[in-house]
Amino acid sequence: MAIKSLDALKAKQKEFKDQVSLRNEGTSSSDRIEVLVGLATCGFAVGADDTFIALEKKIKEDNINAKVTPVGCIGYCHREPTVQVNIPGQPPILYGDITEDKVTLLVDVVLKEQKILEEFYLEKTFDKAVL
Amino acid sequence: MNTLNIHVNGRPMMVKKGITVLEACHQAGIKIPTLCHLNLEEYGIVNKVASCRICVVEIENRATLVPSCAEKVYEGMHIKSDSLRAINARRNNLELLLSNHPFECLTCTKNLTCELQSLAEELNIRDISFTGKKMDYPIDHSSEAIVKDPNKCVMCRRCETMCNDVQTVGVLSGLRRGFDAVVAPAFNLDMLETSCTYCGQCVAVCPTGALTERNDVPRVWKRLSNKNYHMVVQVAPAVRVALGEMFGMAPGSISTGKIVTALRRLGFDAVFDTNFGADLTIMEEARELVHRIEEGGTLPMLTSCCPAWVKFIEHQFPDMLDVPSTCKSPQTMVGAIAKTYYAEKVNLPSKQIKVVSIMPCVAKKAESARPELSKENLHHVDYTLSTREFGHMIKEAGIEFEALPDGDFDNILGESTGAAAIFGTTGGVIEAATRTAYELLTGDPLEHIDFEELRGLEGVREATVTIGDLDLKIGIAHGLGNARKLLEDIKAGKADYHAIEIMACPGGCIGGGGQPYHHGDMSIIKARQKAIYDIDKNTPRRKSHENEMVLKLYQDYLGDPYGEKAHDLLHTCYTKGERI
Amino acid sequence: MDTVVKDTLQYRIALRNCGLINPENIDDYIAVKGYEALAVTLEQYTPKKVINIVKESHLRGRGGGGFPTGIKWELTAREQSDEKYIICNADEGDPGAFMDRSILEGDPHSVIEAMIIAGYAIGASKGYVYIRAEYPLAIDRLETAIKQAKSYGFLGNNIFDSNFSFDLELKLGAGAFVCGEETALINSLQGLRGEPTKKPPFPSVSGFRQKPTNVNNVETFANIPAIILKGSDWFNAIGTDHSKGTKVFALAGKINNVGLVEVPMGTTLRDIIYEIGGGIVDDKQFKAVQTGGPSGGVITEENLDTPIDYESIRNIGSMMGSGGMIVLDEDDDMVEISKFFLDFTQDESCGKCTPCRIGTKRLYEILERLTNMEGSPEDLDLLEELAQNVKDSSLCGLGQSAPNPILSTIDRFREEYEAYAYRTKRTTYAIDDNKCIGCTKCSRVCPVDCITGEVKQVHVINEANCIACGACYNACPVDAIIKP
Amino acid sequence: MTTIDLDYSTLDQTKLDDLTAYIDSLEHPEESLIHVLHRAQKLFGYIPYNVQFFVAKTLKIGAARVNGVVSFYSFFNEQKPGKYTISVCMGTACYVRGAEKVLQKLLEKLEINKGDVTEDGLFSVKDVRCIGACGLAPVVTVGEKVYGHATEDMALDIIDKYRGDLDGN
Repeated sequence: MAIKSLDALKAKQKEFKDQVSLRNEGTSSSDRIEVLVGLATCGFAVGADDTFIALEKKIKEDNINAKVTPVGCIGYCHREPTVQVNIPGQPPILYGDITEDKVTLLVDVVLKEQKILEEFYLEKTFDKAVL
Repeated sequence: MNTLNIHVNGRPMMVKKGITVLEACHQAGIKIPTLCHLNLEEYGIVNKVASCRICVVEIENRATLVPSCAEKVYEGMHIKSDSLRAINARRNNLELLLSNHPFECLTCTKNLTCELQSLAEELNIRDISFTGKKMDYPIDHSSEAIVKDPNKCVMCRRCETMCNDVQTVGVLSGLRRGFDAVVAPAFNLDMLETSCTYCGQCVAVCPTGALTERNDVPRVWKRLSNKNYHMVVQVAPAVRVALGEMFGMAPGSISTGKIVTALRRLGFDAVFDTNFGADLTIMEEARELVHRIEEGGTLPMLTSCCPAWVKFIEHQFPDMLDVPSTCKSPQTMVGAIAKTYYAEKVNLPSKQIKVVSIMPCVAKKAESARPELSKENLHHVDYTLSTREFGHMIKEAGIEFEALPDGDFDNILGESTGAAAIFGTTGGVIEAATRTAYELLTGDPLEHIDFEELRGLEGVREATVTIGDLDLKIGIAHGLGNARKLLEDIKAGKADYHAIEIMACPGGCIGGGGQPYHHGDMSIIKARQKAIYDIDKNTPRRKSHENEMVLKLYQDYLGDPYGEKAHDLLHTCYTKGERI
Repeated sequence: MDTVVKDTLQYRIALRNCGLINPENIDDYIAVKGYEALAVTLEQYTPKKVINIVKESHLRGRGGGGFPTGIKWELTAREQSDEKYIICNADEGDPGAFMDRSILEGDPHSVIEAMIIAGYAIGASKGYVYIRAEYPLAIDRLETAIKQAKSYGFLGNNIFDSNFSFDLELKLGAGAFVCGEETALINSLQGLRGEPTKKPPFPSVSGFRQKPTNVNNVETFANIPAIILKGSDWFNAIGTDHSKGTKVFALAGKINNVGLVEVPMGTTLRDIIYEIGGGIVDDKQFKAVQTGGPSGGVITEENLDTPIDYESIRNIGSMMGSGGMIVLDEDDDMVEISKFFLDFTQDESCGKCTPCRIGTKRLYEILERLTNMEGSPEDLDLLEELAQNVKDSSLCGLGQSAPNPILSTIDRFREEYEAYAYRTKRTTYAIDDNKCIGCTKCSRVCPVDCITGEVKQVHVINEANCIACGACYNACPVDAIIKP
Repeated sequence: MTTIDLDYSTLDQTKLDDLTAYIDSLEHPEESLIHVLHRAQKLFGYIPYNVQFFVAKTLKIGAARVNGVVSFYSFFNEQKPGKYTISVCMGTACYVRGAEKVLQKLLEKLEINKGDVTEDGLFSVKDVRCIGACGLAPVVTVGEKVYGHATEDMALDIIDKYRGDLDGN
């Protein structure tokens, strides 16, 4: 389905309004949680792919209304694997060092209890150009 | 605007648009040393890799130095050729090259003709600041024609340009990278194992001793010293118009008589002329052409005098081996006749006769060694020397070449016509064949002997010669890249020539890989060519079939031209090769 | 947890989507206004207008050269030719730089979009991404992205119903650093040895297949969609007088927060290293930061407060390069560091020109002589003279910048070179008499038993047997061991 | 006919067919030499001389040109690599964190030079340019497996581990 005009493109953009606002500010009209997992070379090198699989499994098992999305590298090589947890109504939070074995902890504490996991909390040190 | 205003070392000057900084400096009376640069513009060959960094100069407002050979002038350019920075860089780069070069000048084939050596002298190199690892590759002595010593390579890439762009043989390529980079055949194979044609154009342009012809002079001296052998020598048409250059004579000086005298003084028992073989070749080749035209044989017919070209078609177009004429080359014809007919005349067994050829060519060395160019296990030709090697023998013997009186070739295999003389230049063989074919086909005497339309230096030429009611279509190519174009046209059915002449070297044999180095000076090639046509013009007989000694040879010994005995002795066959 | 997004030093333009969108889903990109710049370009702008926007943004080549991108586009646009090409240089080769890979892995569509815009601007209908074969994941994601862009009609014929058509292909490199140089890259694209050729002629006049060709680097392209949508004024507001926008750096070495950072031009190294990078590992002493990879140099403490842009970084003796930033601490030996870089460049030299082929080898050999304690003071002069010549007379950027690591370190740390040249550099550990308390810990861990001393007496290292393993150094509780 | 083996008839015919089909599918075969070589290396694991010769023949270009390209690019192997290729990252980040020592330890233990294969054909060791795992510097990889924060001791363990792997098989 080719997109042939600026208007058609903008219409398409609108479909993802929630997704963008959830990732940027943590607001969404839905209450579904989204977890972004950094899956670039640096992440793969320390098992981010295992983290990703474990997250999907755990979320399914625990029947949580959440979606796991693979993304690129956010630049925090020293704390890979990194994940960003976007809970509707809360600011998005980055966690580092989330290897496979930390997945249960992350899901239980952050997704279920909606608490912050201090030990793995990563301070976001950048601002970005919003187009 | 065809002129530009520039400054060279502060001096304003007006120069032609499109010239290089090197040329501009030259016009300003400034000499800038070069090494990798090679300009054969009239052949369309310019080696402008700008890799040696010897010719660097400073250009105002340019952060780094600039290679003058490859940089074009522009309006308002300020060139500083004599800045300390440029001078230091040139010396520094030359020292770097020398730090990776074997110091074998005394015994190097290129001693005193080496461009690197001259440069070291010119730039006053006395100490080399750098020491370190040097290249250490085995020397390739595998072939009969060319010796490759990679340790003397300066990576100017001239040979690669010749082998790939000009000759399209594609044997040489840069291999590896960095300090280990070297120009070599695939997988660093020995030359013998490749499809090298031994055309010697790489040798002709190599600035150092990295690529040289195999030195056969010691073997010849050895045989000359052995009185058990009857030493026969022959001289190719292109040698006589170039050898003089090695003795300070002007390019294009004709030194046939001096050559004969020199050869006698060196101790040869019989001094023959390859031109005799050339006339003999025409007797066979013109008939073969007429035969192919009249009997519906394979057309076009390609000439087969040039061994590099023969090797080229064997390896590059192995499915087209029915197109070249089956005639042997003039040098091997002379060798074959010397060891049979002449041997009978002087009442000597063939094996007691040793034939030496003086050739403008490197590939002739390899040709002489081909097994099929022999009879009863004796090669027709035993030793082949290049023009350069011959010159060195004369020098070694202390002969003052310029002062020699003229001598005459020995009888039997010494007489030749003007048609044979022009074998030495592109277009010559086919002109000679046309002169004879004309009379063969029409039965009428040929009035206009000079076929101007077949002459010149253009890479590919074509002409139509009207012979009776036949329009004989002729194609000519010199340089193997041009030959490839013609062959591809034939293969594609696009060419409807009757006959094609191909010579591997640019200009033909006058520009051969074994000639005195012309260092890319086209005026030298032109002077040699003019001399060739002068010899033709001044020879009383100018058609091969009028050569009385050749006619006598048929009468006494061979029987009919293109007949059975002639086939046995004067024709050959070709072998399919691989392209490696 | 009051402020999650604080007032940050980093500002991300090129990396704006990295880590925030699914790179394998084009809709994720469209959601953040992906391909809108392309739509606007094709529907509203003439090629000339696009070039003007880029020119006015003052965006400069992020591959290291810093050449104004808009002018490069204009030079290629003004050539008359039946075919022109856009090439994306993704042959990131600096040891220690990986920003291009991260962009391609995290946000491939932004590069594709920019290439289409560039194609429209200069009149090219074909583009190539020349990418390192060592980046399989980036290759995968680019391939997926190209397929998706085709299915949405962003690549192919009549894009956005304009008459403009553009196609994109991936071309793999094969492990040659020199192919980052654009003429070498073009040769490699044509299936040849990646040897550079002399400029001029520039690729804008005669490049790929002898046609006008525009080559830009990944990070440069990644800036384009943002510039088109937000305008050149927005971009001009970021950065310094002569260098606008941001620069991505790959921060590595002896630093706590190793990673990718993107900061406005003009940020100081101190901020990058200490604020963003979290300072030096184990709180060791900062010694220098190496920037620009094998083409660059070192920057020392005294220049840490210089706002970094293309010019200032050159003035303090280094290079922007592609953005590798390696932090060195007190333990690093600067002569060894230059040797490391020269080993790299002499290995990566294509071998074409004399100064680079033989010169870098000789430079490396001199450094090897020095570090093997076989050098002499004359070697230092030779080193400097040769380095200057290689810089002056090499054919391409690789050779011209290969000596920079030497020239820069010899300028800042001459005493380290001299210690080798005069052979006064200690190669073994020693014990500080004043600090040693005679605890015997060092002698107990020494694997070759070369430390002797009575309990509570000053210990001594027998230098002849010391293998410089450093075990004693780590064991000493009072810092009495002196490093070589 | 030559001192080195260029005979490609001994190679796996299906792989050669694959390569030929790939070449036939290319719009600009000669220009795509590097891609053809990538394909060849994927098929054969490395690019021995006879494969290079086959490529030259199929592309109708000189073998020297092919060999010139293969030997220029470090990604292409002309020698058969070991069963396990141990790669040590030599990015600057890894270097300053001691990658050189790890590399030397590996070479010393296996008694080979960089790029060579152990006599038993098990291991080859090479240095590679930055693989982008700078956060884990120094990094060693064996196939897909990444070992971060590598030390000399770890290098020895890696060798033992893969030797053991083989014993287990």
